[in-house]
Amino acid sequence: MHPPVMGPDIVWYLAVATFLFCTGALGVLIRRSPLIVLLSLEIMLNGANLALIAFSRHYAQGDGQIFALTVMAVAASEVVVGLGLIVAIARKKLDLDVDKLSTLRG
Amino acid sequence: MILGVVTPPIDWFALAAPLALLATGGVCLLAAVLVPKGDRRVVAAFVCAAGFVGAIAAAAALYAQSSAGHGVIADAIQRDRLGAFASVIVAGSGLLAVGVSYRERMADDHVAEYYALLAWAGAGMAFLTTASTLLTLFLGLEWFSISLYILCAIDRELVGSLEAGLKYLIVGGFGSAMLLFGSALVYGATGRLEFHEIAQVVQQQHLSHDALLVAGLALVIGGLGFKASAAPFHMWTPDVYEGAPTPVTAFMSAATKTVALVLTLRVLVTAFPQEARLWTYTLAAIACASLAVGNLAALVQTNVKRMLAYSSISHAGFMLIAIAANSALGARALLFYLIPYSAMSIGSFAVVAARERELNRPVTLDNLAGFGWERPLLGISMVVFMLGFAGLPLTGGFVGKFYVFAAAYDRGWTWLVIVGVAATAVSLYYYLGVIRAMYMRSSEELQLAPVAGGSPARELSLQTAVAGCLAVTVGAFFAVQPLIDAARHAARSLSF
Amino acid sequence: MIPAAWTCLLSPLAAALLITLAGTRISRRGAAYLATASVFVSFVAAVVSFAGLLGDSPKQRYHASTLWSWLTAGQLDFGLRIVVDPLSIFMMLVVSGVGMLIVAYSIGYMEGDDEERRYFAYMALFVFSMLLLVQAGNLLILLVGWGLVGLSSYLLIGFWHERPAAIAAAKKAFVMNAIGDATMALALFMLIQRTGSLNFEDVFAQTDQLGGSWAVNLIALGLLGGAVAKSAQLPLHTWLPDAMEGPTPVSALIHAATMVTAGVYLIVRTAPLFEQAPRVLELAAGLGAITLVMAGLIALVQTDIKRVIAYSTMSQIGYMFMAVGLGAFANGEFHLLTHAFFKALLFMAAGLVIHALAGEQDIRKMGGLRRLMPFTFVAFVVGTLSLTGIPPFSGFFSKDSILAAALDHGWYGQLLWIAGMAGTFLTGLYASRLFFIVFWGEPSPFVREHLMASSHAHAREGHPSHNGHETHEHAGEGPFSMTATVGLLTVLAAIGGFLQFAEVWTPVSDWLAQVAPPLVEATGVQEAISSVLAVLLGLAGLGIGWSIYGARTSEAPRVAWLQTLLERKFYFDELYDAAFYRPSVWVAHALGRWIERPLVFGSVRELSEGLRELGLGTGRLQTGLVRTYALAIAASLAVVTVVFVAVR
Amino acid sequence: MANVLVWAVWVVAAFACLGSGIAVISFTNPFYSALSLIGNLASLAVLYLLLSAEFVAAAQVLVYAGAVMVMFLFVIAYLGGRADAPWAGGPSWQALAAVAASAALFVEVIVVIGLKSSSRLSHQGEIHVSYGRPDEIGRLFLTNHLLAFEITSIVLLIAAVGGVILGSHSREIGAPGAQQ
Amino acid sequence: MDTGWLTTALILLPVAGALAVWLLPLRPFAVGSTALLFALAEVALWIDAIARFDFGKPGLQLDQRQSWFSDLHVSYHVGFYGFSIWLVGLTVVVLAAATGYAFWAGRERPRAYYGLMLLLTGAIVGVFVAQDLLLFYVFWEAMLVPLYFLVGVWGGAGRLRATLLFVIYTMAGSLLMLASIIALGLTHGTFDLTVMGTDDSTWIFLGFMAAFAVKAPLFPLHAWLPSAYRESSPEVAAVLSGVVSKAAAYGFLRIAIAKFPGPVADFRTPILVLAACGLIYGSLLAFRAPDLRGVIAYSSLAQMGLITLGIFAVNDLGLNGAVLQMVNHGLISATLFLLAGGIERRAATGELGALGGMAGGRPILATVLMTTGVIALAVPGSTAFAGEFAILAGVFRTGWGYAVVGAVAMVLAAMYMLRLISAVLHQAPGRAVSEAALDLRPAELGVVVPLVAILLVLSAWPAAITERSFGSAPQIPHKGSVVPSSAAAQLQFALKELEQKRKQQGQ
Repeated sequence: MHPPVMGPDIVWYLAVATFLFCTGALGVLIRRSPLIVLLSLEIMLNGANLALIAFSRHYAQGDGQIFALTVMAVAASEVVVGLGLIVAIARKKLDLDVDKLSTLRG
Repeated sequence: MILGVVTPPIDWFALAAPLALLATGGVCLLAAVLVPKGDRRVVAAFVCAAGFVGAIAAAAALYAQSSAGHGVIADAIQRDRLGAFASVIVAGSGLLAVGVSYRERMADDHVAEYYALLAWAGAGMAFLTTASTLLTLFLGLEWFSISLYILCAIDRELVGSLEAGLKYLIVGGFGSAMLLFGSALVYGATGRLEFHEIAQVVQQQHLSHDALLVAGLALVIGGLGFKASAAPFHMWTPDVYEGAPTPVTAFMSAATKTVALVLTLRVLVTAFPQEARLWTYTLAAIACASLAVGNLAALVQTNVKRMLAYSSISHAGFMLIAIAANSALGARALLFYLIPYSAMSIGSFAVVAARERELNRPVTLDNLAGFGWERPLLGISMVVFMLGFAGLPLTGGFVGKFYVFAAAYDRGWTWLVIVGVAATAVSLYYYLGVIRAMYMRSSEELQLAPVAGGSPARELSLQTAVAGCLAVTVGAFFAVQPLIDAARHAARSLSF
Repeated sequence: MIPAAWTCLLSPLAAALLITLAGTRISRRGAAYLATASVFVSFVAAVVSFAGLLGDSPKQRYHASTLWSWLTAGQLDFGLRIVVDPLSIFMMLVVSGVGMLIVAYSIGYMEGDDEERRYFAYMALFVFSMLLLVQAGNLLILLVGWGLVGLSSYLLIGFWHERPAAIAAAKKAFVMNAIGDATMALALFMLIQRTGSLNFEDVFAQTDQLGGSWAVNLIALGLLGGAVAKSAQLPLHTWLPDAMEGPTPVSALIHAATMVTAGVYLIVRTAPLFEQAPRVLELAAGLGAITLVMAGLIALVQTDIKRVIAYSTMSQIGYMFMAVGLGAFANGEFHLLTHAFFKALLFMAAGLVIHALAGEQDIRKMGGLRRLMPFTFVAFVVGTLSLTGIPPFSGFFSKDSILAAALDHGWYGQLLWIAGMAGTFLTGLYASRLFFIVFWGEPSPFVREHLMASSHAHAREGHPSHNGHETHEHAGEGPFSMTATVGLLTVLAAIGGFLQFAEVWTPVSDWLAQVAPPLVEATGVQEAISSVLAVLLGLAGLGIGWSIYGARTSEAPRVAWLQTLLERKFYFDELYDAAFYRPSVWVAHALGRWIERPLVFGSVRELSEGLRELGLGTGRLQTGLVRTYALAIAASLAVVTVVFVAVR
Repeated sequence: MANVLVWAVWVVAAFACLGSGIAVISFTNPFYSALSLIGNLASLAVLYLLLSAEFVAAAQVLVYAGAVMVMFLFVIAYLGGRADAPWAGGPSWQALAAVAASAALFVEVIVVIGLKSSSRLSHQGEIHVSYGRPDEIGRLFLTNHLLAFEITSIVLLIAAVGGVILGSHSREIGAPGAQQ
Repeated sequence: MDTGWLTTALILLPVAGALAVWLLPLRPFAVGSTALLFALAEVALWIDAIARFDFGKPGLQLDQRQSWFSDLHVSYHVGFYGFSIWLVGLTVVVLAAATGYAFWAGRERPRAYYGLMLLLTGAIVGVFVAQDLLLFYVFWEAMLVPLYFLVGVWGGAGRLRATLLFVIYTMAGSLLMLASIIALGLTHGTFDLTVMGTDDSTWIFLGFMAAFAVKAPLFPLHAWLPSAYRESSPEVAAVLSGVVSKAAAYGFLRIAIAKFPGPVADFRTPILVLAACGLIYGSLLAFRAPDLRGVIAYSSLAQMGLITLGIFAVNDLGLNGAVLQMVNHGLISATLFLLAGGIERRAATGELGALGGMAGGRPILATVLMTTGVIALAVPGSTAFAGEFAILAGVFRTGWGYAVVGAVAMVLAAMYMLRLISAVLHQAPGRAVSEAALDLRPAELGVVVPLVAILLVLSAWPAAITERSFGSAPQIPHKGSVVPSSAAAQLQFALKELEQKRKQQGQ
């Protein structure tokens, strides 16, 4: 059985996805707390995911969803490593501020 | 047969190299728990080296066996000589990196994990070189990137190391997010993930002017350029290279660049042949930017690792010229260039590591003084590497540059040749500067005794690695014919 | 005779090389005798080849011999080639003959000098070069000899190399000759381009094609430039007086008898070319005339005995130039010969005086040597009279024939003739001045202390700079080697003129006619007129000289500005210094200051600085803030995307 | 009727999504950011449902909102949520350029999509009933994307090891800590 | 029989020597003597080569060819032309002398030093025999590496800046040449000089010219020259000015003239003008230079200008003269630099103001320096004069103005050389000259005298070289007819190449 297409056109989903992606990017660019930067990265990835799924829906084939699922896993692993790093940094009694981490420069 | 699902036939041979390295990593990890602390370092290092040797063998065999490239495992990856060729370089770099790592002063309690991660990073790269869908591309990228994030930060006593790790993670995550979004757009434009199919769809449906497609292409190029540390996506490179443990830097500088560039070549040529007009010029521009930024910034560096980082940026520029040529000659040039480049890069970082271990402090041009006279082998090797970077004869670097320029000229881009020539001229200043620092200070300026005291450790493994790099660098000059033939066959697996 | 010619050429070279290579293994005297012997050998060889040449008929008197090709280029081939013909034989005889005498003379003169070996090596080298010059079989080899005589003259003038004056003089001589060489070289280039060869016979065979073209004039000019430089004629004459810084025998040999007359030889040798460029010939004659008068005037006020003679040399060569310029080649050569005799004589006599007076050359300190040095006195008398051209001494015959020839050359010739006449008068005047000041009257205190008190102790102290060549004891007027040679020359100077007597008996002219047929033939009348007038004017000069410096009956006219003008030698040195030397030095410094440092080096410096600045700028972009890095990626991707979407 | 309902849900979910997204990057306290990210993920899950990707939606809720975010919250709690004002710090031009860049990207992609929609994106393909169902996803994972599936596990394994290495007390650091 | 191995041996023997010196555990003295031995063996090898060389026939001889990488048709192809064999001779002799001098003077870190010296020998020989463009470039750059060390490590106080300037400046030029080589090779489908025909591309030509003009150096690209010549040790300066600069002139001859008749015709005037400027400029600055090395350095700038004049006169006179003058100037400036080294050892300075009066009691030094000096100022009869004469006579055909400039330069040369000679030898002893300062030692003589002897022999017989440079020139002295015009000679030279090409294809 073929359910009729319902709800808004996927263009709208894409708009949301793009907005989300750019919001995440903005977060990475303006926040100094590494935690929030990580969160922003998550948002970017989710924006991409939404786009993938929307397109997947558009082409009526599962590849996009698969992609999205793997992205979730990857995002999770990035988070793990990121948090591990943050913890290690915190252990060094450094305050959590990416701007303070600028001993390497020039 | 599960739920009536027919799993695709699996060509284990095509996966041999990554699998070997994966296994190696696993064994190392076991060693971390099973082997007593005292022997852990040697066992893990040995296993890891063995794994890389195995990977080289596997990749070589694969190269021999896959003269006709074809997709395997549901076309998720491509079994061809291009991948095999790159895998050989990657595995070779890994092997050398093991030699360099052996005596690195790092937290003893994670030495085995270190080698495990090294092997896994290598595995990811070896896998990535064969990736032939946007999905496997993204996954492979993350695979080795995550391993590298950890490797960079593995020396947790050093603030620099942690900082490098976090920076790499954040910027890397950002970059791969861009790549991901780009892939999404491409997928949206074509509805395909597999490179060949993308090209086909674009051709059949005349999408070559499709906005979504080109936007996606732009983002994909950005993501790949980031991994290849080409300007303007390069800015993480100096910091990470400087902060990371030197052996890791050595491995990254050689292997990451190899993979990123080979993949760029593969993606652009297989998936976007119709957009060649766009990406060739873009890559040319990026190449010029990299040459300019890398060389100019390197001019004023005093920290040798940082200087080498910038030089690696400029070399990314050189190799991008070859890709931008978008011709069989260009691909050949790139693949040949990668051989001496990887050797020189690892070798030079290895020498830096050796000096670091003598002095227990970051190596600067000043405290390199007299090194050449004190450690003849390392000194001469460093000289050869610097001359090779500068593209002087009797090193493979010369032949590489020659091929790159030839490709650009062949493509009709004389101006690009001129840019490259000018960049080379500028680069001489800092490459020769290193030699100057090592040999030409008057003897009273020499700091011969390591700060730690005692005579510097003569490390067999590191010196072997350096000697290996030396052999490859010089050998690539004399034995051009076989190498270039190999490169030509590898390039054949792409359709020009 | 060809082997003889080669022997004549090479034996002095051999001697020079031997002395140089032997170093201290050969004694000083040994070196002296070796050099003399070698020159004697070449004289003998010259005589032999002369005899050989006499043997064959006048038409066949031309033999060339090439040792090997010296310089080649494609079709061109310049051999190491000598020619034996009347002219070269003539010069070979003069050079080796007079040369032999003078080298022998030096044996005594240089005795005790601690660098005798070097001296004789140089002398031998010079004789070789001079012979090469006169024997050369093509213009290139001639130029080689030309340059080599310049070199040896440089070496010999600067022989006492501790004396700044000597070194300066040597450099001056060399540089001025180099100018001459350069112009000659240019002439040769043009000849090569025009004729494709430098062998005399090939070149002369084509002179008619060149005839009258501007090219041939330029060629002749170039050659003339070389000639005037070498022969110290206007305007390249200023080096000769300074050259007197060298040892006196050197002045006698190089700067009187042989080298300075090479210019005359060159013109005669290339007469066929010059004949195609009559204007240039006249220019040569004119230059000669001006020089002879000017030199004569300057000689009037010189106080250095050698400089007086040097200026007289200039003026005598002026006569020769006049002669060859008018086309009286044989007469010129003849005067060259006689001049070699009496001028060498004068120099060597002066040498005796200087030698006796422990190196003093200032005539104002001399006087009354007549009785103290009778032999020298006699020699000087002969020299002076012959110089002034009083019959029957040699100068008379040669000089007067030149003057006569001048009359046969239209108004221009008559002009020159007048100049020549004035010259004879001046000659008499300065010759007598010199003669009477030095030899007449009572011995001056200086002379007395030197020649009467027979010790040279304080004398030596007086002249430490003078390289101690007077430190040896000498009896009377000098050792045998010196007196003998002077005596021989006295005889030659006295009777040498009878080689040729105008109208009556002209072997020299006939001998040379094959090579350079004369363009002018003086009639007997002209001969007679000019002879008489010349002799009268000469005597007048002598008389006035006697009245002023001998009898001291009358005062020399004092004209202050004229005096200074002459003493400063018409300000030629100052002129050249201001016109050429200073500018070139200034230009050199200016180039260094305004081009080398700012442009050549500056450009590089600026470039590197600029690159460095750029590098620092790039480094400043690398803020170390991870957000900036991400921003760079985002921003550039935004740009790339726009571009892609725009141009897709 | 149903369509209207779908619209309504979409609007709510979309705006919740955007709002929570903005909230994540504007809260000064990481804790709140994390919480709002959870909301964001949830609302995304709704959108996935509307796109009839049931399995992904479920995974989103379980994996993300469940596992990952919990870990986040733990770490934040462990480190103590330090306040950190947005827009602060860095070079003056940083914030401005940041907004400019991301805005530019947004506009561009929107424009691109707009261009595209006129031609092709307007009509969706017909979907099979099994679309987005777990069994379908499973089938894909075992056939076309077998390799991807395996690699995902490898990546997760590596990340786990990394987390252990980086997070664990190393002796060098632990020892002085113990003495305190 | 195939004698190509000889050429290869000429390249490899010094390299082998370098390796021997580096790897064998020798005592310092043994190191020096080994190196000297190898250098002399190289000379012997060259003599063997010249004995086997048939000057009668034109074109390439003693050549050996071996493909290097085929896809771009690059090959290892070496061989001799008449003129290149003389330049190789110059190289081996001067480097032997330099090695000998270093051996006598004693250098610290001898193994590195002599190894580099030998390496340099091999590289320079390679430049002169390479018949493949890329190979030529390889040797061209390989030449630079040992020089960088030799000047930078064993040089004077300002060596660091000097080397940097020297290497980067020259490399900048040669990189342009690399671009040109690539362009030329790819357009012609081969990099083999003997196979490829002539080319008309202006830009490619200019790329080559850039490299050669910097290396020569040609005014005004000589910024690196004074410091490099001043700061390096005497023997290295001798090699630099004596031999390395000739590589550039060789490039003019072998590549610029032979491969680019068209562009040469177009650019001849500017090049000749530059060369003439350099001639005068160098002479004037040599006249002004305050120290020995300065005078020699700027004089060799002038000399290179002269040689360039001769080459770009492009006629038999000019080309023959240029080859002769290359050899002359190589030997002369080498000798002068070595003598300058000796003088500096004695006076501890090269300042002309502080020197003087060294002739007194030092007859040998005086004689040798005087001889070299007068040959250097091209006194007629010296081989330098022969070369200069031929060059100027040749360029006179192209334009009489250049010859006039050359004539002026002859006078200037006399001025600065005499200034040098008398500043060192004559007048009162300078403040830096002590009575104790010795005359030339036998060892120094052993190094210098051979060079001077060669110069004197050449002075007696310059045709030894001019007859044997271009394998042409029927030796019959033909009367009257005017020799071929420069254009004809140029064609004749290019044609030689083409006939060579036909020969190659025939095989």
